[in-house]
Amino acid sequence: MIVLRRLATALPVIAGVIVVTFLLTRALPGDPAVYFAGPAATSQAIEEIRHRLGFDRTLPVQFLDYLQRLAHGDLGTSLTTGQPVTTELLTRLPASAELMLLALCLSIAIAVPLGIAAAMRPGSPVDHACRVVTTAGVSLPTFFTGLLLVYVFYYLLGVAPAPLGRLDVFDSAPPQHSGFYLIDSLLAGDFETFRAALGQLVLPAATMAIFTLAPLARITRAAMLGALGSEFIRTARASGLARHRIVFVYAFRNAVLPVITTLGMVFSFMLGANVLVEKVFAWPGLGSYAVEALIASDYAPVQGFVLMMALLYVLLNLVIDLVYGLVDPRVRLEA
Amino acid sequence: MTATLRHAGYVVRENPVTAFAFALFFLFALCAALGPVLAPYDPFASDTAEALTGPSAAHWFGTDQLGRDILSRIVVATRLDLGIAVTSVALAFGFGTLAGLGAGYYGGWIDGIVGRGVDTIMAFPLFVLAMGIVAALGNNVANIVYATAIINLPIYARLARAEANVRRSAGFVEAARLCGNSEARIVLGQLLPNIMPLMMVQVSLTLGYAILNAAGLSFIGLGVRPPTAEWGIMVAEGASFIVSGEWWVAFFPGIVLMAAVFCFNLMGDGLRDIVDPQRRT
Amino acid sequence: MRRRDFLKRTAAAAGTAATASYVFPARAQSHKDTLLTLSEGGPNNLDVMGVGTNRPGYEASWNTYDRLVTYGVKKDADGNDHYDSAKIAPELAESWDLGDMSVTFKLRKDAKFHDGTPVTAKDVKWSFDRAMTIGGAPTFQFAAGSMQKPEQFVTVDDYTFRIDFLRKDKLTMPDLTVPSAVVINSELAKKHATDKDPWAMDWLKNNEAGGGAFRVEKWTPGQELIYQRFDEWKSGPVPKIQRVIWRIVPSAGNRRALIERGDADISVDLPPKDVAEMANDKKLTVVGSLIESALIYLSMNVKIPPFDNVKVRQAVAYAIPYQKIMDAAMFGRGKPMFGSPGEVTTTEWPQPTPYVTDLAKAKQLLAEAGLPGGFETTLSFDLGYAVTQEPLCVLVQESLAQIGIKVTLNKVPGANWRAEFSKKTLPLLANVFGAWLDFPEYFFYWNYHGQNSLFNDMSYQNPAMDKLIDAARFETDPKKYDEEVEGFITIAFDDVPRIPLFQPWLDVAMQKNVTGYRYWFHRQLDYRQLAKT
Amino acid sequence: MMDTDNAVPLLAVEDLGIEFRTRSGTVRAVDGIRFELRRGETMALVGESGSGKSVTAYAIMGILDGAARITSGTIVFGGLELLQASERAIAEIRGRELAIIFQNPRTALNPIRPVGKQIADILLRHGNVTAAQAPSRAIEMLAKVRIPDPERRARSYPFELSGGMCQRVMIAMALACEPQLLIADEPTTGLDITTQAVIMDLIAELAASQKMATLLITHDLGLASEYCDHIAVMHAGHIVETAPTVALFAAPHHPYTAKLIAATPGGAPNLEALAAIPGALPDLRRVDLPLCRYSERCERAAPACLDRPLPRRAVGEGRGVACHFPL
Repeated sequence: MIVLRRLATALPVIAGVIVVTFLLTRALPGDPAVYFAGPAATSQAIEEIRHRLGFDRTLPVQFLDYLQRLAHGDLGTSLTTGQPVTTELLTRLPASAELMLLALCLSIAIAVPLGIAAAMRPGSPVDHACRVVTTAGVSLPTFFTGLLLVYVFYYLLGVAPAPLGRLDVFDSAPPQHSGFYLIDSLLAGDFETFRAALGQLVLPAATMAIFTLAPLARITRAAMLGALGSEFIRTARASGLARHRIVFVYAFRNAVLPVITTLGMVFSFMLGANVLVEKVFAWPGLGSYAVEALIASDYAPVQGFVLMMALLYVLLNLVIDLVYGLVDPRVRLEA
Repeated sequence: MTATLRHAGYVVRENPVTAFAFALFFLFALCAALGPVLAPYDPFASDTAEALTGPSAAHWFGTDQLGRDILSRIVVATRLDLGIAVTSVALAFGFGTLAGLGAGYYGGWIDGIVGRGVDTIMAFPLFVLAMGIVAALGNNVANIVYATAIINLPIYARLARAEANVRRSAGFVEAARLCGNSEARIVLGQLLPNIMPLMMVQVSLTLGYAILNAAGLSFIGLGVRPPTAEWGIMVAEGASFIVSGEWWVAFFPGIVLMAAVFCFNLMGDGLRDIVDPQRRT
Repeated sequence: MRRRDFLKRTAAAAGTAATASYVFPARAQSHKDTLLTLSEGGPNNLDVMGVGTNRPGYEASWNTYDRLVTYGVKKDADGNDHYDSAKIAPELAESWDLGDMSVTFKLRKDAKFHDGTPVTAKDVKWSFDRAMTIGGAPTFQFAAGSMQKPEQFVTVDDYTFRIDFLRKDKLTMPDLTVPSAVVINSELAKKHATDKDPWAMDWLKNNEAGGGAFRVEKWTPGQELIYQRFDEWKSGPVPKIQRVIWRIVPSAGNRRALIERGDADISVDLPPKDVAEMANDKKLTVVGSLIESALIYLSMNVKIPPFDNVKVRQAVAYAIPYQKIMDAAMFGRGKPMFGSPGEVTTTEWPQPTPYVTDLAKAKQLLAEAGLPGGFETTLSFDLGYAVTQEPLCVLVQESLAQIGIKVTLNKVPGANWRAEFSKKTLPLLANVFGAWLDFPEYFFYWNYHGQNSLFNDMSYQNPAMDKLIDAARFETDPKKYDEEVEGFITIAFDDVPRIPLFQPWLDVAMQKNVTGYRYWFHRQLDYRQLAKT
Repeated sequence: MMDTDNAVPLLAVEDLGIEFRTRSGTVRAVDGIRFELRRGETMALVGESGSGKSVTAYAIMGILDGAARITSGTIVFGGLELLQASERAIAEIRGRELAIIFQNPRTALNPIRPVGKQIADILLRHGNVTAAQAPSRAIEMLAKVRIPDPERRARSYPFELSGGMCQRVMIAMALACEPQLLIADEPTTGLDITTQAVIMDLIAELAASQKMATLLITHDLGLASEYCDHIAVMHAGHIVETAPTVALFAAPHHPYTAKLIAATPGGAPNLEALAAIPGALPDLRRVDLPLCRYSERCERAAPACLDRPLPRRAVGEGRGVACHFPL
């Protein structure tokens, strides 16, 4: 019920997203009709193909047409790979999702303890180090971090595998269940593949994690400072509760709320950085798909990608809202 | 005013990092202002005999594929990179703040429209939206500026809206209203100056993000035209040389790019300490 | 020589990686029968006749489908295999009888498609009819060999197939060797045809229905294509490689690293710089073949002033920094097409122009044209070829600035390039053109003829030129033919609407243990002769 | 009062000084205060906000925030010198022997933890009960502070309870381990008038039944006089006067106390006497703070007040005043 109500509030936003995406891609340069017509086509043939593709109709008609196809999950066909965009996006989604989730876990695993440590001793060297390190992380262009990591760990040290996507060329993907190689390989009991997949994931995930450390560490620090300075912590201290209980059960659980809210921004960062990171690591996910399509002015994938990313983001925000509700009884009861 | 200055002095003294950021900022500002004068070589002059030489006394940061001096190109690129960032943030600031003030002060349908627009922009992962906009509008600097402005707009609109909403019925606004000031005058003359300090903090932070964004766009090929020097595109060009060991082509522009963003972020933090000592985020 | 040091260090790193290799074992050695090839892009369609099939698509089709005939083989100057355009060789057809107005093919009786169905003449007929009917590139390609009507294709019996000629055309037989002339398993294809799609375009796009030496085991568009050898293949000696994994690696740097570290067997689409360095390094076999009938060039649109003035065009031709481009953009991987000492004395195409870098002369010509102060213009190029085109254009820009011509560079992305290009509104552009069929008049027909085809990006129209081209196309007298060809080449050089710069190389890097590489006019890999020792 | 048990005070604060270091200077929030509290006794620390009474309470509890520094003095509780004791030892005492309830009970409770659990946390910490017993003991405590339907309320979150209810929960938490001293820091601030009385009565009643000493921190002299045996008046970090309640009201010796009594509605004979105290607390960051911090507001001030050490004279049984010119 709560889910439905939240979904309803997201509807106008989704509508806005669809309209914006449509307008954006209708304005994309490049004429698919010319491409489809082939190198030796006459202008008449190009017109014919344009008519067949429906590009000669008025904008509102095209929009209705677009909506109709969208309702059937049809996002058009990619020129470069010749496949339906929807299929390709869906087959590539797990690759991006696995990467982003691992990056998120990595980022949280580093940023949250860092933020807590900084909040425990504001103004201390730990605090300053936390601030400088995270700020440096968010200042590094992800594509540069990625290149740097590849250069050092693959070209120079040879400890990382080639930046060639999800698995070594001679490894075959584990039987598909979730589409996440880490999970699928474990399900299949194939530890070799698990290790290989993890090896491929480490560098791109680290690249993304470095970029998203800052917002998480900062909000953790601020929220922890806020929580630690709040009156109920004073009460807890006055009640003689043990320090770890005060920090983790009392302060941290309250501080987690703003951290969850910030995840929205972190996801925005990630979905954007994803494009650049995937390009650097030849990751067969959504981002590299979009970049390749963009370079080729292949507009259907770009449109599909932007739309999918926006929908994904709306969905993630929805999930964040729901998780927030699970943690915070106040929200839960209001809804 | 002197109190603010004294407080600023205290913050800078207390926090050497902020002082460092301000110093770095002046260095970048200098490069932006005097770029071509400071550059040791003509940033566009090719010298194929000297192509792809590593850092040396003659070329501190080495040369690129066409033998152009990388240091000179980096120095000259400062104006463009900062220019893109400053212009786009100025646009975002201007339009975002006005829209936000309007929405917060008047409420009603203005608030509705602004809110819906902002929500829609925020529904996109920002970099992806910027990508889409530049791809759609065309591959040039002006469109990078617009795209960066659009994705930064919601931050200002939301901030301004929230502040205006809170202050709408504050004493000084009521007083101005009783004095017979027009509504627009109240918004611009009373509300705007009051929210300026907070906004300035945001400006510094978004400047850093704007630089990153523009560089990211040029990295994927949505950028400025060759042979223009721009940090992002220089990293992209250098990326292909890393494998053959010519690391300097990508490394130096990347490091400078990072330093610039770093500088703005630290400065934003410093400004926040000055403007809003309570919120220690 | 820091570069050498670095490569040594990488080698050392690869050596020390032995310690680290328990983490990421190098598995390449254990796959003697498997070939791993890398390229920048992958096929978008398994059907060579499909709409908008790209070059990698030709490679997929070339190795999975057979044609009636193919070209023989010869050795090039470096001792590498090179297709022989002078010799037509059997493929599905065991023999043929070339008559005056028809050709009759005898098909192999033992040839089978991958599903075991025997290959018969009706499959050939269906395939060629398909090429005739569906329009677009295949129809056009067949027409180039004067094959324009389905009635020309006759099934005599199951193993005899005849083509009737509309007119005698020396391109008819060569045209049957091109990738488009594939023979499709018609029974299989028809099962997947629908009323709306009688030629099974949709199905064949993602599924292969051939009888070639390899069959498609798995295709992940944009990522990889895995082939398995077809052991029943009869149209030639059974390939030595059992399995081919073709990986799409968009980043040139990664392709280079993979081949240098021994993770891949063959890498194509390498930037000239990498090729030059790897060739120097001698750790890999680097085969570079000049691409026939191909040119990297600058075109000036003669309909757009001031390029309507021949003196301006000549001035530009004299202001090109040819050698600099050769060094910094091409890294020597191209054959210079400038600085010929004298008159046109050969029909060889492409051949060098008389132009050299001479800024004084360029300035003088510009002054004679009434533009002593120069002018402003835009130089456009395709982002897809940016690796060489961008430095090339930057150097041209710099050099033209010295004679007062202010050039703005315009980087046009991929598919957009074709649209921009076809509008013929670009005043100055850099581009590459390569023809499948290696005849000067064929090249000129598409590029310089007043019919103003898509590839005549100069919008050049000259009746004298047209007359010579048209005459040469159907000329039977060799002497006259030479005169005609030399004639139109001379005009092209004097009028210089297009400035030839280089004839590009087709470069392929492979491990030392890979043998049997053969250059083909379509510039794609042929796996059938490849072997790993 | 002659009971041998009471010969040694339960709590003795001696010469306590507390400073806060801030960006704009050092605030000398508490300066040389002393007072004693015996078992079962109730005492009020009364003063304007900012006078240092809450800071004193926090110092006793050992929960001053990081910016605070204790510059002098001792706090002896039940024979233990709290300022010298280990953090461990103090943590043992806090919540068990020594408890506090705060103003604004709603924010003083953890907003996302059911109140029953918050009580149980304390019970568990101080080892009186097992994990299995804790919930029912918490419910018992809720019943003890007269919360209706305690089983259900134990599962409630603070935002679901009224302010009065929350303060009852606070009291239940404070009294869970039957402490010897309860500090009530403005316990009725933020509650409506009727609830205020109910809460104060509840505290008084439970304190009496448990023979617990109570230190009431309040700005409300009327409230203090109603519930406490003794009153200590604080001004700008100094205790200016201590006295038994009745004696204090009968004859205030410090000019500030007199003004305070005059400003308290219940104690004032008529409305005209309900005079506000002129001036404000001095800025405690000042370097040139006069030795008598009231001197700048005082009608009786003389030059001596500025630079002569404040006398702390005893003026009767359990009475003291810090003034050169007492009334």
